[in-house]
Amino acid sequence: MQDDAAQNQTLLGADELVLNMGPQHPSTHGVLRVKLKLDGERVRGTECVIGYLHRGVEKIAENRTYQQFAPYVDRMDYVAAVSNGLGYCEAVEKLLNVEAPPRAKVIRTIMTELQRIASHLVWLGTHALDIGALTPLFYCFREREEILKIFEKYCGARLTTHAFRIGGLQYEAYDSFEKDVERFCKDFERRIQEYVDLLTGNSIWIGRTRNVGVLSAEDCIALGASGPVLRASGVKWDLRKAQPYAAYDQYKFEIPVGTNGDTYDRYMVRMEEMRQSRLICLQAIENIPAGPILGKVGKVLKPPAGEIYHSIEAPKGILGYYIVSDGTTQPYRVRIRPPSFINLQALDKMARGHLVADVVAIIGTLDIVLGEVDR
Amino acid sequence: MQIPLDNDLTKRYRAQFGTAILDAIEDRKQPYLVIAAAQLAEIARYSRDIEKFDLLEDYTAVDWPRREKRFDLIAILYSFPHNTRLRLKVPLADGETPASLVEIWPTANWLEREIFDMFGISFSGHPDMKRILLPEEWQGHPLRKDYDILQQDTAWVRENLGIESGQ
Amino acid sequence: MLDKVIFFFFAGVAILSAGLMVTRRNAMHSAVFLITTLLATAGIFLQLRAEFLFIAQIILYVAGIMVLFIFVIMLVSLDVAVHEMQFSRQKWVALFVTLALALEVSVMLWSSRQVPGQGFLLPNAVPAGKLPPNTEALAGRLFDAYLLPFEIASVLLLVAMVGAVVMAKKRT
Amino acid sequence: MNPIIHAVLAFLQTWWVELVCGVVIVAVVPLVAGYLVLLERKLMADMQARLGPMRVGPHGLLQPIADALKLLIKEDIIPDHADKMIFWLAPVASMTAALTAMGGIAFGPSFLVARDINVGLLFVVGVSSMGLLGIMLGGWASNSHYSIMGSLRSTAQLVSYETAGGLALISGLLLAGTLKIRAIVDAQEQYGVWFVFLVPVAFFIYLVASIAETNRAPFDLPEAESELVAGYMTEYSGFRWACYFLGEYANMIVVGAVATTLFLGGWLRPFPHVRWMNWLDAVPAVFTAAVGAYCVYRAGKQPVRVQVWFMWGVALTCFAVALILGVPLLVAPLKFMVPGLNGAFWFLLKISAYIYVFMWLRFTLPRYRFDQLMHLGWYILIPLAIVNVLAVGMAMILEMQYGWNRWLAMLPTTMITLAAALYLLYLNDKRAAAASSAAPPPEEPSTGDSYAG
Repeated sequence: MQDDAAQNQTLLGADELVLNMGPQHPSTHGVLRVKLKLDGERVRGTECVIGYLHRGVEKIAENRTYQQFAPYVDRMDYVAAVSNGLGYCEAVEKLLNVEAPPRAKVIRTIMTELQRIASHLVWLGTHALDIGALTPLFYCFREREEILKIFEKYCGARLTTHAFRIGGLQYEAYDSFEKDVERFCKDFERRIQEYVDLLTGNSIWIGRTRNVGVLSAEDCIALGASGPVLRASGVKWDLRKAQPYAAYDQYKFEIPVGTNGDTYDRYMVRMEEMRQSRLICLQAIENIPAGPILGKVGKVLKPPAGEIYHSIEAPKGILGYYIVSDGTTQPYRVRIRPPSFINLQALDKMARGHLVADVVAIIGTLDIVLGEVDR
Repeated sequence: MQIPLDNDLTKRYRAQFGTAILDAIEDRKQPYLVIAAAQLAEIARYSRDIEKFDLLEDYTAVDWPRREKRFDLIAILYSFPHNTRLRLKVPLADGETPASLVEIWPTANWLEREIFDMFGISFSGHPDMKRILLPEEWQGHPLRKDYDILQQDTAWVRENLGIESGQ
Repeated sequence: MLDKVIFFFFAGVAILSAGLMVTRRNAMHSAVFLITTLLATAGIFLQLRAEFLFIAQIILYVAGIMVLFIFVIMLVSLDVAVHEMQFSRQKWVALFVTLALALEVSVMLWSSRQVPGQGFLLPNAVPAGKLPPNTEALAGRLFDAYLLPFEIASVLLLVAMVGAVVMAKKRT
Repeated sequence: MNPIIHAVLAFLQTWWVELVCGVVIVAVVPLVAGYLVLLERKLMADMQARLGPMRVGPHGLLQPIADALKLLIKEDIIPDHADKMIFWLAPVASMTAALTAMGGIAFGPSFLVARDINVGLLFVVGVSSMGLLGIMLGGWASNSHYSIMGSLRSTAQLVSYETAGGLALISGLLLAGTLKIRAIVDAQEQYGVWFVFLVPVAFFIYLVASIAETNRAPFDLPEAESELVAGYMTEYSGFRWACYFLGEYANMIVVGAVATTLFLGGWLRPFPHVRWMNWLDAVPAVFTAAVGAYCVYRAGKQPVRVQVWFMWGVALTCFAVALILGVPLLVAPLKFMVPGLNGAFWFLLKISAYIYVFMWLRFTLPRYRFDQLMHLGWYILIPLAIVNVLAVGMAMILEMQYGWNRWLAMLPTTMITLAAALYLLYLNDKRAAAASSAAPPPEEPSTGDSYAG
């Protein structure tokens, strides 16, 4: 636009308007508050005010045993609790120097990929709603419901599952687990097509997302943005491939990448990720190895003094756990690298120069969960 | 499980920075360097530009109140070309102000603010050094081991109820 | 009888809100009273069976020009304007001009009373049923007898519009 | 007798029909608007694989009444530093404009609300556009950033799209040659074809413009909930808010009625002149009877006795309406009532279809961004509408001066306009392509992908 030329001068010399978006706003995905500096409707700067949902998870960890803390991580990214649990369990296993048995690893992989689909479905529904499409939300939640039903059958909980235990699994997969997962995956192919029909070719959708919130690969890396945001900028990098954990090294899947790093590319990347997750699940249920589900861990966990950093590819990006042990039953320090928190930092760079409506689209495309941003 | 580390990487770092590299250790197959706070910015820049640790994956701190230098700053670096990680550990005394890494990795902006919020470590050269998760008027820094919630509690009670202490 | 009641009602509203429009300090209130004046005038047009004028008044003035007025007032920060002197030194000039105009109109009306058929032309009232449909009548006049002035006026407006666009474009 | 009483009586004698109609509009339109909301929610629920309101009354049929009651007794909040007078005035202005505009609509050959004034259609369009004032003033008076942004958007949007919509109406009016509502429909009867088939482009432009004028998705930017919370209505609650809502839904009916009158043949049944299609006259009666029969069928399946009764009530109402519609068909002395009753039925059916399209689009499409909206209005719709007016004018000359067949004359018109539309879309694409190439080209990722699996 022309006003790039007159960067410090607003149109018609009018005053800059400071608009408080949130913490009570329909599309800041919780309690995010963004202060927008506006020239008319054009954004000249943003400032995020966060912490409304801060619960001091890292402090709580210092007063819990390793097992006691596990359910707390579910409450960070509450739409992807299984992934959080996987990261934590694997980090503590590394700290203890034990490994989960193969059967546990495969079931973990299936659960985590289902969770990735569920998380992306929440993203797609709310993102579309932010841009004004009302209907995809309900379609997405319809499919997510099927996944949550599988979780419920598996561990009794739907949202904050606490599905895994340090060293493996607590619960054996229920009888028709494979069948349920397979049925969902078979059905899901057709469902994705419904979203594609509603959105992908829609010229309003394309107009609202193309060239909106562009992040180049350099920007992404400098700002630490990871996950689909990074991949949409053309970096073909995924921790599941780069440093495989759980049972990911056994399965074939593609890493979808974008080219422009705009909102549309991020949309396409996440859509493709859902398809790939579906493929991983289908491969995994074909051959779940028999055997024990819990490795050799004692009732009392006392990792030797030292520290560990372990990160996984959560639906939103790199989810890392840095755990310091002082040799007691309680962690000395747990640091969680929250992907949403770090991705949210890119908001300012992405939103500058766009319109208010685009800010909403950009918050949506970053796929943040405030529980994780604030911890 | 900690064993001293002496591979090519550490050799290069030692050659470059000499005594600023205080120690190099491998813990559970994950390497880390203990470095002097004074040289933090130079080492960070070198890590990014020469050693290609282009992603600052995480930046945090640990409090060891009984140590002489009570804080450890922990920077977790990841290299896309080499697919490896390296941790930088910076021992800090209370009140020391390490150089900000925002110039080198913009992602450090919020991470440093979080460290300030939780540990009270202030970074020199940070563009906007203020609390991020906790309210501006919060008393104390929660992730310090000697943090006491009563500080905040008393302040709140004094301000809102007009009495000296709620305890 | 009732016609008169309705007429005086509209006329009263028009004059009252015109007065309020001039005296309000808040520009937005002034605009609202101006709208009321225009609507009341439109009501008088309707009573005169000048339906086209009535709807033109509403579409052009109320829904067109006044909308733009309000649009501008919304963009201007009002807090400044409220505290400024509303009646500047032009007060006396304005009073004089108003009085002169009033005098002129009354002389005209008065003289037309004196000499029938001269001065101000007051046609006799036609029964409502025999009025020609005034949209068509107006169109006939505009595109027939007064085609040239009409076209000149439209060219003038076009020039003004182009000028406005050029001026707006120049800034960037 | 007292002259004043005499005058009042004389006034009532001449104008009682209009007065009664006015009262009926004010009484009925809120109810209709309420049920439109319910209908919208039900349709939305159906398209989104859920049930919608189900709690209040059978299938939620009493929901609008509950909503209205709730809104009436809700606390009426006026924000601090709001301009009280204008805050109070604005929703009333918005609602009044919409309701007054309803007065100009003819719901059938014998259901003309106002006398058929000779600027009929212009009256409806002009008065309904006054509703914008309510929106602007309300947003300004609320003393809130979201509200004022909503009003500013609304103003810009309505001014732009009213231009396009007005030009599209002119294309239709050229064919009709009159502004009188009854005469417009009569003209379509004489032509033997709805104007939508003669000037399809104009109808399409009016459809788009009318969606924008009523602030409906995908043009609902003034109240875009995910951006501006509720736009100009953000600070309104309770009954004032209901006034705005009423205005919006009444406006939907108004634009539906305008489109129906001008483009969809008003109260004419399909093929009004084709003799062998006369069986269509029976459709209204049969249709309502069928709805009633379905209600009877459903009544047996209702779980609660109240609901069974309710369904029977609805069914009986339907049968009664069917009877009223059907008896004149069969009884010769009452034949004169057929056009009136059936006309009203067809008119309402067409309005419903028009509003259904509105709702359908709302559930399906994402929202435009403001610059895209303005672009669509000024770069595509308005030029297209102007081209269309010129082309229709040419066709009229061909027909009147050179005696061309009407269809033959209209063919080049439509071709010209469609060509113009294609050209405008091509320009639009080119502009979009230029914009995307002006944006920084996607850089090669500094880090290759050789390291990842």
